Amino acid sequence: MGDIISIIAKRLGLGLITLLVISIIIFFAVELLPGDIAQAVLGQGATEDNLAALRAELGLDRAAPLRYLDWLGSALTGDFGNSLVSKTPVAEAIGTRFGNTLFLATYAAVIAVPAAIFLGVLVALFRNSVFDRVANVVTLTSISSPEFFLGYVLILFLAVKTGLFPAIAKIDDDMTLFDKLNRTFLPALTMVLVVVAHMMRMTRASIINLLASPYVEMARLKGVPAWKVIVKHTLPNAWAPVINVVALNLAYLITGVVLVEVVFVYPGIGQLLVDAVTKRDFPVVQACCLIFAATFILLNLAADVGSILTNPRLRHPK
Amino acid sequence: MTDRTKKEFKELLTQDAKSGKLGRRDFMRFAVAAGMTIPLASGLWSSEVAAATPKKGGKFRVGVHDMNTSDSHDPGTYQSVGQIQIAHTHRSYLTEITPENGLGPDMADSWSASPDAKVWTFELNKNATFHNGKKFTSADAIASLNHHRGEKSTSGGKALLSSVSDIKAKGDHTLVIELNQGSADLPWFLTDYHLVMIPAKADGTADWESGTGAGPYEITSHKPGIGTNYKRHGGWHREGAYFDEIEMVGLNDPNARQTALITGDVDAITSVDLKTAALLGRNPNIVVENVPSGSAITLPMFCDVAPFDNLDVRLALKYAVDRQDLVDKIMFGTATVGNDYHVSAGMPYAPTDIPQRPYDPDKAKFHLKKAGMSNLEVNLSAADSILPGAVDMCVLYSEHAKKAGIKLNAIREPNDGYWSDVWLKKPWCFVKWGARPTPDQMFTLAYKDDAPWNESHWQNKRFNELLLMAKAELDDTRRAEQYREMCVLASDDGGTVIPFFANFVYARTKKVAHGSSLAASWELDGGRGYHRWWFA
Amino acid sequence: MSQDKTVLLNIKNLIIEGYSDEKWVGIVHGVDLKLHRGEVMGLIGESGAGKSTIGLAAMGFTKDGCRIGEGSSIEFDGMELTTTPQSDLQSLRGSRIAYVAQSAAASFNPAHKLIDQHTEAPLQYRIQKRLESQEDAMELYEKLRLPNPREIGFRYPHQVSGGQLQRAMTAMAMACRPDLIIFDEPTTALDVTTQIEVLSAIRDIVDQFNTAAIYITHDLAVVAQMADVIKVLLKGNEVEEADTRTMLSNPQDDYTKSLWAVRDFKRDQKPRPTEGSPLISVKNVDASYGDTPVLHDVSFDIYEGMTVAVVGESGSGKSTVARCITGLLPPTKGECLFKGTPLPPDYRDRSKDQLRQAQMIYQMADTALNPKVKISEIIGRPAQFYSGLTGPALKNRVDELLDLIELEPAQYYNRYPPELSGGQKQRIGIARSLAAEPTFIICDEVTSALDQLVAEGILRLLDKLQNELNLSYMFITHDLATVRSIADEVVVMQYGKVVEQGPKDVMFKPPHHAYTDLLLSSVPEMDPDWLTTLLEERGVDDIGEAAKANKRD
Amino acid sequence: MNYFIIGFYALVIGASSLAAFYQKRTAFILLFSLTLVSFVMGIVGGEAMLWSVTILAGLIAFSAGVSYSFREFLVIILPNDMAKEMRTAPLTAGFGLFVIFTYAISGIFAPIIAPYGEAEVITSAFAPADENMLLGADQLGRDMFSRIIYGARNTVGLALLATILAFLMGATAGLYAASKGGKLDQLLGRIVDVIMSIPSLIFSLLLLSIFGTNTTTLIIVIAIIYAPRVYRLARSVGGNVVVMDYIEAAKLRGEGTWYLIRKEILPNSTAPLIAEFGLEFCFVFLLVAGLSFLGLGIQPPTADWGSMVRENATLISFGEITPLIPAGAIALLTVAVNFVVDWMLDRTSGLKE
Repeated sequence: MGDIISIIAKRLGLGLITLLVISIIIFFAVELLPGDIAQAVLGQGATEDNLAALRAELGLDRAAPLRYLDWLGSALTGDFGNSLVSKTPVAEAIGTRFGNTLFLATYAAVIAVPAAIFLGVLVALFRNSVFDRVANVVTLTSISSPEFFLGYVLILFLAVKTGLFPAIAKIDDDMTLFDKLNRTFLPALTMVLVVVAHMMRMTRASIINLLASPYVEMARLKGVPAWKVIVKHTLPNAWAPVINVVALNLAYLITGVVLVEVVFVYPGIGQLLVDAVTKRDFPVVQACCLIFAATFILLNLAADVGSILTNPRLRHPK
Repeated sequence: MTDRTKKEFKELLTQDAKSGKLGRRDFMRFAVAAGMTIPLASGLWSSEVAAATPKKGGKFRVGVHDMNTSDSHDPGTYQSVGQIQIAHTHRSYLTEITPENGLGPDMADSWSASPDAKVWTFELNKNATFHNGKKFTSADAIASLNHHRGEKSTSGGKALLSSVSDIKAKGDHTLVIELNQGSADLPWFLTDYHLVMIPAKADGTADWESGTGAGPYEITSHKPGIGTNYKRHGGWHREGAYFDEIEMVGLNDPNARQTALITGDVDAITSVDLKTAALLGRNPNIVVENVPSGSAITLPMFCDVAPFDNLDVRLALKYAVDRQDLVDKIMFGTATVGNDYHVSAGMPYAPTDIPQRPYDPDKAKFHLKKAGMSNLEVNLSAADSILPGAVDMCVLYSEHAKKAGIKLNAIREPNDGYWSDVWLKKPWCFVKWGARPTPDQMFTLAYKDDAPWNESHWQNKRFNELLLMAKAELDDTRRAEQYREMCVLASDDGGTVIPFFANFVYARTKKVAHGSSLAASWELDGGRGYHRWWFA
Repeated sequence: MSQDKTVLLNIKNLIIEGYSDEKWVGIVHGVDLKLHRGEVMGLIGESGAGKSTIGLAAMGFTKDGCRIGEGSSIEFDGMELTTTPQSDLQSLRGSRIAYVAQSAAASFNPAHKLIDQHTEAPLQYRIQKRLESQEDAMELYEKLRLPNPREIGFRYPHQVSGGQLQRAMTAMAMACRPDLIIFDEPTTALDVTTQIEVLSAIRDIVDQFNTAAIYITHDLAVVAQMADVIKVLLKGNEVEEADTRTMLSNPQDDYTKSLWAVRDFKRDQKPRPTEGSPLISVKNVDASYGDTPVLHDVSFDIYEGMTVAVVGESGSGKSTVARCITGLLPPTKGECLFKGTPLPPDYRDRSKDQLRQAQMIYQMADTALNPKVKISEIIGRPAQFYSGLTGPALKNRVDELLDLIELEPAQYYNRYPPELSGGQKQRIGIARSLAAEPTFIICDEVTSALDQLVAEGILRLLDKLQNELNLSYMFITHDLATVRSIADEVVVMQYGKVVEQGPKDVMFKPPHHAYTDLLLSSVPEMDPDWLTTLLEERGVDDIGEAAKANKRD
Repeated sequence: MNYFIIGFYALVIGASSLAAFYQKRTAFILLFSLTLVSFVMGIVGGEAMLWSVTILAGLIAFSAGVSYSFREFLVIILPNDMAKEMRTAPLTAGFGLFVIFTYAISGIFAPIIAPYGEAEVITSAFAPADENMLLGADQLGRDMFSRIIYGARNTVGLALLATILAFLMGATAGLYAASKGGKLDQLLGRIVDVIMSIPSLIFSLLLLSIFGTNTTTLIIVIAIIYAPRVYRLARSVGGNVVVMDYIEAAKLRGEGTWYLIRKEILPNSTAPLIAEFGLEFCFVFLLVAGLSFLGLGIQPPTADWGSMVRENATLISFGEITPLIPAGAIALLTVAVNFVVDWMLDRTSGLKE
């Protein structure tokens, strides 16, 4: 176990460096964007006069590296600054929205992960049958449809035509959990459709990959029934790649859902980030990107730890 | 027309008018066209249609587009449609544009000007209060207007008040505005969405942070980019504000707005996707409002940059566009053809007798030949964020221009940063202007030789002389003539192609009712549907 | 013997076909097999003889892509397996017919404890309750002389050594007390000293429960110890069948005789040249993988034209020495000399000529040849790389090399490695190293993956080449038979140290170092009584000791 | 009950009985479940539902037929050894090849096949299909069919180029890192971590806003975003190959890194890389579509399936199928590509055993 802890510590250290590098990249990317925040805020109504005034007010007249160092200094003390546009603290702007994003991601993940693994096992069991082929075509189709399109189709059938679920996934803090789940069902389902296929295919592939191993043949020769061969003898050894794909998809559920948010008007963090980029609101862009990157890094780390924990060789050293 | 069909037509008309599909003006026109006498029609209007009197109550839910997470309550930063809708709901202005597109009182009861139109006196409404109970006084008005003035102001409304030299209080409820240059249009200017009235702080600055206003509704919760909730302001100084509560939901995706309206999640939406407006209108529970506006699409060419410095090239390009086709295809008929001068039919002093420039490829060819540029190739920049279909419009324009032998390349610019990198930078680009109440304001902003936003770099001496003369002219007839001449100049010499004026296309469910006409200044009855409309 | 007992398994005219190149190709062509209760039959043959396929067919099982042909009959205890539905066949497996695979390490599921895998079949067939079954497992472990029989079952496969795993697998096969066990080369992957323990354990338990068994192997000496009856197979056909002693003493068929004769190849031992420095000299080399030391103070010399065999069991460090010489693993201490000059420790620092002088031939020809490159290019590349040959000159050189290794140039020039047999691949590997025109070749277990006849051919070829080209060989091997036939000098290694070294004739004569003795005595001999005698000599308890000595973890 | 319904059930039941009689297990299960499903469908949805079942079954049968004949066609025209491969290909692969072939033809010969120009406005907006326009008109009155054809050229071309570029960069770097190891490997790994940690949509949004949206930048930006994924795969596949003895042999021979990658590692890493290519190809499509959703895509009036879906997406709420056509075109191609990839994978992994 000591090994795992030292691995985690090392990876977290690397993660911090990665975050630092990302913050530099994001800062200068935002700097490089044509136009600046003053122009973005004032838009068509900008004149040389009020542009200069706003720039002075926001401190944009100082050199970029200095501004970055300022930001970094306060970020290290836990203060991510104020939004340049709304002047409210970044943490405030992001807090509830990130909570919402996490809620939706969890919702989708709770449905998608078990479903994907179950289906993956099923198609591995009935490999090369009609069922497998159909699942293959369906999942490929769902992978290859743009997610906003999937969203629109779901809205058409489940909201407009039948009225089963609300089309607008606007949630409030004072809603009950059931209300929230009902309201966010369609965006969650869209995301489920987007991620299930990938995870399911990976589960199937890793299982089938192991079917040629001698211990699987041994299990068959012991008279173990086909489903048990898959569930008991193959799946436990197939976890590592599956966990990695699951982690990748979980990261996607959190970081890649801008389009779903737009389609279902869900108050998540993705929309905030796109708005912030448009307005060149650097502190918000930076904070969002770092949250996303940290999510990605942590999930990857979790996946690696998961692979270690599911590997008996590493879990039970000699 | 037989009597029977007449009768049916009358019923049909009344039906439409009652449901709000027809305004009073249209009703009268159709009625007279159907053979009714004017008094009869007028009587019918008041007896049948106007009888639908407003009722109080209910929660009005509106899906609004262009709501951003960065939207703040600072009136200096007002820019997005969402902000403008919010501003008109929780704040008030000194003057307003009436549903009939006239000028009306809001927080100012009445106003008068000195003969040179340099000194204006406004009598403020004595009953007006802010949401926190504070009485509205001239000090508040001064603080509110000064918020946009001065060296350090970052306000988008700064230019509007650039000619104001001083604002003084004469007692608690009288406001005196002095201009360094006569302007007959000042009361119109004051309807501009930036110029909201906000309470003054002790130090004389405006307290915009609290979100307190003197508007018909008071904010109960505000989540930028997500939505805002309101309750009725009990001490509002005017008639109206029929709804008990208002909920504005940010619905930026056109499909989401439409779906929300169909499924009944909201009662009204802004900006219907034009492609599907007709399909949406087929829904028996939904009314699509199609209101002509003063919002113009302009395609300004830099008159000092080749090839646009050649008048014949400009004219060729003006003849090479089939405006009606653009209106039909891009706006799905929800627009009014433009004639290359920036005064819409709904504006005061709009000229009516200037002949419409036709789509005439031969004439365009003739002008090109004259200019010696038979193989003209030009780039036209656009982005869909300016107007959905903007890029398509340029593509269509290029198809039209092809017939005149012009190679017009439609360039899709990034949505992001369009105003800072394309507008006023690229020699020919796509621009959308919000409605301005008077020709003077529009011309001063974007056509005056030294205006910072003179987007076509157009320098016409006569035009600028006329502009100055008309500004302080208090005699309407003379003013109208001056504006007519300016329009002709803009059309025949100017660098701006104005293919059409966009209509406001928004929708409501049949549960919502409104008066006989709708203001053309902003969506949802000039942004004032919240207090003008009611649940039937 | 045991002719009076009832017939348990009766296979008649067994035909098995595999699908390849769009048609069904025969693998086994009508083999008959009759096995009585309690009888052990040895199936022997080279790779491709179909012995494993027949073993699996006895369970009514064929590998994916294979099928049992028309007209075959497999009758197990009165039940015709070819027409039995799959579900019934399945319930036969594990309960009445059990299987012991070649590699226990790969055939135990790494994710489950040994005992959970053991109890799987009894629980599946509801023969025993979990605790009962576990108790039974422990008893079997004890019978099979596994250390700590009450605890070892609760370990995961990777925590247990290879020999122990093989015994645990035998225990697992016994779990339901089957009537028949198929042993598919159960000791092939083991070191000789471990092999003895496993063999004796298997023999005892089969005797004890009077279980019938089919014992599949390519090793005659092993089968001689285990089987009552031996059947010899060649390319899917039966060659002959007889009881063990008859078969050993009096083989009928020429093929069988040739199998028996294999071990005859022996060449004369060359003496060390009296003058000149050694070609390669390993001096006081220490080496380690990361922080784990592997070699301790290893020294030996290889003279021109001579063959030095480095012998040891797995983990003795013999391959690591080769890595030090080639520069893949720079030694932590000591150095390697070539004709008296020190070689740079890292191969990246060596000159092209230094690299050219020392070549290597690998054990697994499969991984040693790039499957996606043509033979002509595999052989041609070193010639092109070192000698700069191109065009027709290159082609001539490749032809010459193919001639040298006794393959027809025109036929092999444009083929790819996967299309060749194991022996042919190994020859290509030899040709590749010859293409560099080296003086010294490291042969890393070059024959251990090959059938005996093929291996013999390779050894003869290497010997011929040595004589023609005056090459020096370093032979890394665990197989003492190979050492006997080809080596001039022997270096015995254990735990990363050189235990003993000297000329071959000296080394193979007593007195030996204790470890050398253990190694030598553990090599199975063709005598059916060899195992019994050896065990008596050592005493059963000594086997446990030997097991401990071998277990390094 | 009318003749159609009677005929329908008679046909399915008869066919299943025949299959059962001739002991065709799979065929029987398929037909019999179709029978059962049709009963349920018939009860729930009435005759209309049965028609759709018939049409669907007909479509599947038709595509199976097309795939079969296309495969046989390929067997005939291809040289001997390739024909041998083809004959063993499953029908799905035949279908995939057929679709790819069709797309390639329509992409290459778009100007000849398409009845109208891709930007040519010929009628009013959303005009319904008629004998001149197979699929009706789009929002500007351009021929939908012509735009789909041109879209094959533009979208597939762009996605293909971007994917190829991503693979060139990612695979080269990955295999290089695998063969070199050490510090460089670590450094590249870190860089890849950084790029992958930034959400792709946001990253492309930033990059495209900075460098502008023309086709070249679009391709480069997409390639940069997808290269890290390819890198990871190539690195791990390469990692498995470099431990092989033949790599050791080549290293000991003194071969340079470039030779190792090109001659020894790459040929043995192609199978998983090709499989990844199929999937990445889909993802590139989706990213392009997502980007045009945010207003950064291919320049108009160039027809591009992603933008076409986007432009017409709102119509779907009214049950119009216009946006389904380009979306279907995307889905069909990705499914086809993956069918072929699956087949290739089966084939290469089969060879190994």
